[in-house]
Amino acid sequence: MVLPALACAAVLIATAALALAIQDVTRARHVVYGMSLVTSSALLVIALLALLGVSQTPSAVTLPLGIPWLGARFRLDALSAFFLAVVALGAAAASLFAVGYGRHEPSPRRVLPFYPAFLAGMSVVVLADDAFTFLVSWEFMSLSSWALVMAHHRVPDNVRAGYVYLIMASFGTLALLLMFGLLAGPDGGYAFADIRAGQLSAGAAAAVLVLALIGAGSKAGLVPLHVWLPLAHPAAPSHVSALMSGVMTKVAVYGFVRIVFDLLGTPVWWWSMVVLALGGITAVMGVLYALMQHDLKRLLAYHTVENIGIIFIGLGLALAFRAHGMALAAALALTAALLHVFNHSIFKSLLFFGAGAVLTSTGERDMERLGGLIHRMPQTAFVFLVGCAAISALPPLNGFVSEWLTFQAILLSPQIPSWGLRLLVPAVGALLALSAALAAACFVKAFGVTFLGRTRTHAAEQARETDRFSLAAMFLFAALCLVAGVLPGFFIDALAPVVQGLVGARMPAQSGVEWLSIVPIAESRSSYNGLLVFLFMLLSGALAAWAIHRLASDKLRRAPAWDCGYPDANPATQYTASSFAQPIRRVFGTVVFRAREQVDMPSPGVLQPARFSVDMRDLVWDALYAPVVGGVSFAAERLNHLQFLTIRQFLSMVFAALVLLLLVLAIWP
Amino acid sequence: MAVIFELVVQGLQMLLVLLMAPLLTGFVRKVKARLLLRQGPPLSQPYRDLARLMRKEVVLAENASWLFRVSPYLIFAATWVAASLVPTFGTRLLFSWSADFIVIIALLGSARFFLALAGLDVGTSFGGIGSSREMMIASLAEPAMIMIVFTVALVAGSTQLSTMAAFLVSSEVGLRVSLGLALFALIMVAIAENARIPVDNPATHLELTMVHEAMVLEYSGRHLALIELSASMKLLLYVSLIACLFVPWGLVPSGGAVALLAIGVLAYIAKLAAGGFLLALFETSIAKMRVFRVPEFLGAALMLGLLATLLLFVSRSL
Amino acid sequence: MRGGLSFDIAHLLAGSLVLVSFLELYQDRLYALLNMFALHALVLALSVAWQAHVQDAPHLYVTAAIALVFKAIVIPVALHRIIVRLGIHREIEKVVGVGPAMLLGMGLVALSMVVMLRVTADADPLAREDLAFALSVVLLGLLMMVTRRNAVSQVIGFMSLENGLVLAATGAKGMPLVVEISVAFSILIAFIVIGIFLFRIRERFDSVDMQALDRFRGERR
Amino acid sequence: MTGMFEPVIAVLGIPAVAAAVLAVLPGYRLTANLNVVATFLTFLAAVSLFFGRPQPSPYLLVDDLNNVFIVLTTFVGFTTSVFSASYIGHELAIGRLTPRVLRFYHAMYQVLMFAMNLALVTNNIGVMWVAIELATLTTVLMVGIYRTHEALEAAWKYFILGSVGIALALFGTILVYMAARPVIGEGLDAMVWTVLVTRADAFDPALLNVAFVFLLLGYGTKVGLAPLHAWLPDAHAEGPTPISAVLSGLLLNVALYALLRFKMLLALNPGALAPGPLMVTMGLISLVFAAFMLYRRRDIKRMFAYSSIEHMGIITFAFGMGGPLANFAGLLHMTMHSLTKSAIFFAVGHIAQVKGTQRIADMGGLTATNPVLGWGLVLGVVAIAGFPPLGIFMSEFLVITSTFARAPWLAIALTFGILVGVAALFLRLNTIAFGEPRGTSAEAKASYVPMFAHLALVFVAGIYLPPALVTWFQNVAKLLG
Repeated sequence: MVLPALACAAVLIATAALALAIQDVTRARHVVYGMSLVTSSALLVIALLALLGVSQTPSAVTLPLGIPWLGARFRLDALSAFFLAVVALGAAAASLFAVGYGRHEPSPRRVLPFYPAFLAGMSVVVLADDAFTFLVSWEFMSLSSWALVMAHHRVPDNVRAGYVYLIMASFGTLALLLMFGLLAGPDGGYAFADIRAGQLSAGAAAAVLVLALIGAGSKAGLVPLHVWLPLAHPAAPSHVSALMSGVMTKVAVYGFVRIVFDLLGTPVWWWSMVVLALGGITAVMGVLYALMQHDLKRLLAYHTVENIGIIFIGLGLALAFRAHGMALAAALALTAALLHVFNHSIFKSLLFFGAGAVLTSTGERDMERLGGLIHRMPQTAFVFLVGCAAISALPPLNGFVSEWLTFQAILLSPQIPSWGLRLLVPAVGALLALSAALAAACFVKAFGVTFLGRTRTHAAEQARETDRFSLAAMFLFAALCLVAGVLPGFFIDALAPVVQGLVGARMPAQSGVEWLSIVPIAESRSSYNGLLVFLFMLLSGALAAWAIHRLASDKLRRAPAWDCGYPDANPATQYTASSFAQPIRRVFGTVVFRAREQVDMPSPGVLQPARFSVDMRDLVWDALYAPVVGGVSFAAERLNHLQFLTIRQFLSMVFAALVLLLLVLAIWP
Repeated sequence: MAVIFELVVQGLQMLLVLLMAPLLTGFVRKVKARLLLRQGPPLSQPYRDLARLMRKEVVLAENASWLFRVSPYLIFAATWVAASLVPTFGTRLLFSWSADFIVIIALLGSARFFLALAGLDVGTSFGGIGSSREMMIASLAEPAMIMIVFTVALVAGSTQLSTMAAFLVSSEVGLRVSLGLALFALIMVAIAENARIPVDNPATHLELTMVHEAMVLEYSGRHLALIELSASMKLLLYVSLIACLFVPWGLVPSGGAVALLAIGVLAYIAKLAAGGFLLALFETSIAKMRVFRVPEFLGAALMLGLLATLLLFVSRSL
Repeated sequence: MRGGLSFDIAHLLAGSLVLVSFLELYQDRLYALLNMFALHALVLALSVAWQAHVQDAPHLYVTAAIALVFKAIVIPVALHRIIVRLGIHREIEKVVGVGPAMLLGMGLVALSMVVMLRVTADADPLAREDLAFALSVVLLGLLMMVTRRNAVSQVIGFMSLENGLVLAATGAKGMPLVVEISVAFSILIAFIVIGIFLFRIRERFDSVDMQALDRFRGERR
Repeated sequence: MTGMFEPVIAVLGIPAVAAAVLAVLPGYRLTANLNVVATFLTFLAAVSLFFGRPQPSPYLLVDDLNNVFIVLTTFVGFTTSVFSASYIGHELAIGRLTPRVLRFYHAMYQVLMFAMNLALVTNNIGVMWVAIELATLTTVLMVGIYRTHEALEAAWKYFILGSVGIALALFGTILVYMAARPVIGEGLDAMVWTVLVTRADAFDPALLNVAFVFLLLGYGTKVGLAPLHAWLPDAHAEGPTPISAVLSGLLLNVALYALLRFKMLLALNPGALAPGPLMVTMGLISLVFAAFMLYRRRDIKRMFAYSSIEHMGIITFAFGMGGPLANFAGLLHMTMHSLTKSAIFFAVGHIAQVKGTQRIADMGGLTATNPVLGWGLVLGVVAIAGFPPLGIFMSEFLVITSTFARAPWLAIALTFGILVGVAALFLRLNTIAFGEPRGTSAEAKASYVPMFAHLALVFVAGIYLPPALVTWFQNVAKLLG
């Protein structure tokens, strides 16, 4: 099973090479995206076969690559299969989208070679079975995505984004390097099998956890390691943004799960506290950042941060339950987290596709300059709306299911003996609920300001519906959002082997439950039936429509907007993104962002416009990153003087070194 | 037999909420008027309003999109489904297992989501005011609701409303601090969610103070009718929610006889009347607060809910 | 190995080499410094010759000769010429005053003694003491390069450092010819290259003062 | 003996002869090609050393350890000569070099090759010292070859610091002899590796310690370890680029090789102080120092010179840590660094010719104006920054992981230094390779073959190391202990 997957990765690499070879850009585009589409679909099939297939025994292979005396080891177990499926699905859709989207790419030469390489990197990460292969593919993934972020390098912001991204990426990788050094021990047992066999002291295990949080967390976008994400994801071409936000962050989650749940053995209870706290903070901070944005793609990127937080809350709960031997509850929490991984990869990719479509048809990413697109791009608007509803966790779509499961998991936590967790978990639950509600607000803003209302600029006037490939990709994912929402049972059952392998238990089989509803623990406790809810809503809506149109009037007249008597023709009087967020900014922003509003209103009779300005600070950057930057440049400035000494002074440095060493010898015992 | 019974109960319930909702609204108005020593409209007024609106033609703003026209039906559907899954006079609803407390909250959330979008659709400033404030209120009200769910669910050991109600009917609950806090929080949320004084004023059209009315400003005819109907269903939902969780007595247990059914219905109507009266009393005895006091109000609700949950996490007996 | 006398003479010469190094360190006029260096080379030549006699290793006489001819005569003369031709002003700009320099020198000698006396005694004492002296000469030469601003005096410092090496090499009994040749050879090259450089530098600069060179440090600020 | 026909003789002989010939031959094309041919033959001879090694004689020795270095040196020497052919052509065209100087240049190039090979294959510490000496002096002359103020100043600095280093190294060598003499007896044997190694345990430890201090500082100056590094950046920046490539790629290694030999000697002596900690300390200092120095650089060649210091620091660190993994990593890192850094300098040379300057500020958007050159540089920097799938990542992986289990804090310091360095490199790379094009850009008529050949090797090595090479390196690692 693993060999064909590797073959697909090899094909992708070959495609990258091909992209360099083919001169004619158009053909290159068709070849690259076509090949990527086919290959990733093949990967998807392989992954699904491995996940649902008859044989649950993982298949492994060792190639004579990498560390010579170790070889490059690959293994496809349930966990890898699930994440491989996520990667492949996202990749397939992105490739399909890009077949149309790529036509608008200003600098295809900088995208085409790296795109398949990026896909290959991501799919090999989840297959790697030794530290070296894992890190190589991990960093290869970062590197190729970096190249894609730098695709539009003439925009200074993108260059900066790429820079921050690369530094954070290598920072994370170095953390993982240290971590594997700890796991592998001095004589280098780098194979995951050896690591599993090995035993770690409590301190070492804790260090591993922290390093894993830094390494995987920085890639996934955990606050406060998230700073690169909202810069880099929007900078890339949209189909790549979709992959980075929807898929690459999931690969990072895979890394964390693989290390902490699989390699590290049984957890200690306080680990989960760290993970939970980080997850909660990340969720709320992410969505608050998002609310303050008016760049559509950046808003989406910040929402990725939020969802990563939700996923880590699930993982933290799973750790907590596992630490106390509550296998069933752990299974529930882990399932919730993994299901959310899948769901988020779907609707986040969908939303980025939509943003890409808007970007290509208007050339705008700034919501303040858009509006009214629902009239010009109705289909895009529709699928984007589905995505918004899904990510806002509205039933009967898929985003709700995973959040519901997470809540159910939280409700199991009072049985946990340790007090710290008992106090932390409800607080995290509150944070989760808060972030969900804020997410809804944020996406009302995103959709409302971008697609509804009146067009604000000429660019928005010119918008046209996007091409059919992009639409196909988007509709595919929109449909998936609905299917995963109304029939979650199948997906939960599909996750059973993964969860079984990690925490030694699984949720009750959902396929047995009548009416296709899902039951976390027992029906008496709680159950949810997306299908029925969906049908009811459909039914009652249709009923109402039928009744009204049949029994009452169905007459309709178009007229100017009423607007309480004083309509204003100027679109500028509409609510903008920032004005929409103003109430929430007043509530949370003053604390979280030190948001300061000031208004200078000219006194009556003075003919000059009133000014309103908001000033917000990113406290995370100010507190953590600015000092580091300052420190480094200070040290660099100081040391730089050593470049400008006279030869004599250099000689005296040599002389000093000599005397010093001789002194050492003199006092050597 | 039981299934038939439950089916009947379910069907009855769906009709009941649909029909009772305007009545409750009318009742509250009437009581308020009386408390203000006014005559007040007859109880049937809301029905008349709805009927009139239904018959009128829809006047649609020029740049209103398809979303604007679909939203009322979505809102209505979501609210109706939610309302018909809350035990009103009988615990044993046929489909109660298909959606638990959290789902009901989420359904109301989706209704709000589309209402807010509709508010933005025409692109007027008032619509914007309405939806942005609505979402701000919701962003605090929803977590508060979730905290309340946690509290009750931890006591009852389930998030199924009917199971909760059944459990709370049973005697072994006793008086609990946490439940008290939850009740208080729930009432605050209910007031906010239904755009009642002091959070919002359903009767006003004083632009700068209104939230819900500002969102529906552009609606007319049947659309407006649907939205008004869903609004009053929402009010009914919250009242019956409070009723079934905190005054569950008289609820018909599963497999009850027809006689019990009658009792249940009567009890329910009594509860509604009491709830409506109290609401009216409260509204007449308090002034509307500024919009930016609302977060503090709801923040308090959230804190109460969190406190209740924490108490339960600390000790199951509180 | 022979009796005390030879030992003492070797000692005396090596010691006086250190002394002359101190004298070099003391000078503040270029010409005087040149003379001192000549003396330094002379003493070196003597001690090497004595070593040759003691170890009856004739090839060491060659080294002595090299030292005498090149270092004691040719180089001082050449440098004298250069100074005249380039009109380098005569006094030596010091970084550290004479007094402190002397103290530092003392410290260095002490250090080299300590380091060398840690060597176990079974290595023959002659070699040991010789090494101690050689090390001090080396260190003093280095000290001179570090504390003098003037290029000529730095070159001289460098060469007295090499003298220290030669002293050590000849002290090492029966060390193959390889080393002497390489030493001489290196000094030769060193001198030639220095010459070339001084020449080129005259083309480019007006003086060989390091400060002038430093104006053309790699990256200007 | 049949030594006359030994390949090792060829390794020394060919450059010597070539030097003599090139010193007299006029004409650019002829001499350049001759230069290439000679270095290629030398390389072949070096490769043939795999198959037939001479018995260790008092003067010549070929074992696994120096075989690595010889092959590497001759190979990079060869590719650099290919690069130099096209580079020098341009320099002649724009008149920075005259034909007379060119003769001198080619002769010196061969002399340098000869000196380095000699230093590597000799079995005698005295001869090794002489050879490194010779290499230094030749490079001094070549650094000064442009005769600009900066070039002369750089050469002068290099010369002064270099000769002090030489002197210290000689003193150390003498001390080693002194230490060996009582045990081995007077005469040649006391300077012969193969003999020294067998008896090292009996040497006087105190004497060995002093010796190692001097050798560390002496040869360390050549390796470019901070704080002895001062000559290195200027020498790289002001000399002709091929020489920068050879300096970074080879000469530093040769000096390091000498250091390693003496380290082995010390390691064999129980009483002597452990050389490891000293090397680790100096390595770390160099790494961190150079990493910070990278930030304020405005001259592209000087910047990469500092990155050479950084990597020499890492290599010294690895060898200082010792143990099979770290030593293996050190060797690998050294090889990869030589290839990568010379490739980078090839790219930089062409860039400087295209842009007509070495100031980073005057370059920009290179990937847009000269894609091949620009992406070549990007690839090189990515490689030197230690990103997979390129070779340096593997060595850094091995160094860090193997260190962290033994000495966590050292590993953390190491990673810190590396990170700081990476950040600096990419900060500059962004200005050079990306953004709006800046500065002039003439067309580059250069041979990209050497650059991409090196990068291809590095790439392959990052993914796949042939077993033969691995076992060979592992033997060497064992040898180093």
